[in-house]
Amino acid sequence: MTAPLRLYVRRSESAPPDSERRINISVRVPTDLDVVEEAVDLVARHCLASGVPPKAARFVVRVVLCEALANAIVYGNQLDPAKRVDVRVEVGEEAVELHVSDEGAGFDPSGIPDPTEPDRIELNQGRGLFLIRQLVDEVHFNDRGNAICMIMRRA
Amino acid sequence: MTAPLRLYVRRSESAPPDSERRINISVRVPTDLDVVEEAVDLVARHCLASGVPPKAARFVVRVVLCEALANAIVYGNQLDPAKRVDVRVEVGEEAVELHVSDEGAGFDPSGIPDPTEPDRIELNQGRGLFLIRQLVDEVHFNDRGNAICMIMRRA
Amino acid sequence: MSFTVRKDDAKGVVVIGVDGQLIVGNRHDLKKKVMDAMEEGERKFVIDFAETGYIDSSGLGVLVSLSKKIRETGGDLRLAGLNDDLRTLFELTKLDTLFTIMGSAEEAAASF
Amino acid sequence: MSFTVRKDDAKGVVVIGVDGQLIVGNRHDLKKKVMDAMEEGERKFVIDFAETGYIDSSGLGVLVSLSKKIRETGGDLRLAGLNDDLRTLFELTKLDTLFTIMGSAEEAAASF
Ligand SMILES: Nc1ncnc2c1ncn2[C@@H]1O[C@H](COP(=O)(O)OP(=O)(O)O)[C@@H](O)[C@H]1O
Ligand SMILES: Nc1ncnc2c1ncn2[C@@H]1O[C@H](COP(=O)(O)OP(=O)(O)O)[C@@H](O)[C@H]1O
Repeated sequence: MTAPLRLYVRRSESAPPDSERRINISVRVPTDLDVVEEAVDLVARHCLASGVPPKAARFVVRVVLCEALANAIVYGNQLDPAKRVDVRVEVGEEAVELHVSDEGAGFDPSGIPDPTEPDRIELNQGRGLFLIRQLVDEVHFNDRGNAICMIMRRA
Repeated sequence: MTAPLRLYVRRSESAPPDSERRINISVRVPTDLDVVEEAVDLVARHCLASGVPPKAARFVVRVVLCEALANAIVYGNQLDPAKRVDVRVEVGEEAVELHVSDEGAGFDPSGIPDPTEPDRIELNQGRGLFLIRQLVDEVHFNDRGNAICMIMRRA
Repeated sequence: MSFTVRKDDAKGVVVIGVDGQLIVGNRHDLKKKVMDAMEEGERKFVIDFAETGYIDSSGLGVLVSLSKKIRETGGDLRLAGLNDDLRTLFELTKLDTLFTIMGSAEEAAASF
Repeated sequence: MSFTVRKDDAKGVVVIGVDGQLIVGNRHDLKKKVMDAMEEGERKFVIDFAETGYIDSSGLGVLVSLSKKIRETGGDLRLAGLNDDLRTLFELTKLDTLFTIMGSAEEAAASF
């Protein structure tokens, strides 16, 4: 046979408007601290599958989801196994939104003190929401305070 | 240093009931045949991320989604770019459900003839729904006929 | 997705490799490639699926249509390189009775 | 997730490697491991994060708590093997000012 003659035929470039490329992933997580790691890994894999940059999916997504899930399970659902935590991820062209909501009474996030203050730095807790706020671009809560939305914008 | 002494600490086995492990993925796809391949790959990656066996995610999921998307785009939305196709995947412990719905008028799936009959075997078309029915375990339509649900049970 | 076209000069067989998927979005490209070759007088075709991921029903349809057109001009189309999954598609649709399915593209080309 | 515990007999340093995550679901296991070693008289500890994926705030909290307990008994805790991502967590929370952070576990053990 003679040398292969390569002809490439490409998809036409009629790409749809960016706003169309939305992917929505939702996972219902039991109120159990032992499943946090598995749930975090599952969502991180889906973020990777949706094209979230690997570095963000491997680290930031995992840390902030772990924090939000732990809070939802411990403070929100107060370890009540009859309650559930809902995780929803919206992957758009411009941002990834991570939503975590619990069935608890909610709280007032504005009253959380800064854990880096000298009189708090040696405490064993109180760094969860602070880390979330440092690691993602935007954090929102619903009015009741039982649902957090963490937004990571694409660079 | 002396030889490392390995101690493994495992997560406790308080696994949640199977029914809790539901994952829901939804993707909104433009009415454009040129994005079918990309949309199929995206959903297949999410199926893999949810633990769908690689063989099924790589082949069966891709073929049947490609068929259902093409039908939704061509016959359902009639290539109208103002319309959308919604793909939703529900991954449970026992089955994976693939839902594809369009904004068309629907059709009566009971009237589709068998493409393997001798007088139809040489036709250029009419094998899409047949292949879907052969490759997955259950196929359902909504009453209107603009939404198909394809169910693959775990072996 | 892309196609690789190579010509076996001795036997006069055109071997077209499908790299990627043969589906609704690109089947016309394959059709055009074969039709162009037929216009140039080619009659013996092998389509090689060794590098193919999956085929949908419209891809199968284009193969049926090409096979008919090639036979009408006195030529022949043979399929090669199908893995188990792809072969299943032909078996389920009974198209394995319509096509000559060979092992590798080399075997298929040599069989003419 | 698992822990690797090794003892440098010459220097009397206990090196605990965290393989996987140090998070809300397993931080008590690390705490117990260190407390047990303290009961057995150990005073010099290195926690090695070279094989760690991520740490959450409750993992950081357990490190703060252990560090205090170890210092109370006249011992010392040093951290090693942090990659850039993990190091960022300590910097953001200013815990890098509280801990002695070394390069590799070997360096940390030798520094006692
Ligand atoms: N989902 C939630 N429901 C109710 N209260 C919450 C929730 N999330 C956080 N909180 C409150 O906010 C406080 C601070 O949380 P965080 O910054 O994560 O630190 P930590 O969990 O270590 O206390 C918690 O102690 C709790 O009172
Ligand atoms: N989503 C849909 N909306 C309307 N009609 C549909 C839809 N899907 C399938 N059909 C109808 O069913 C027929 C058979 O479809 P199919 O088996 O996929 O074969 P083909 O697409 O090759 O015709 C189509 O020709 C069309 O009339």
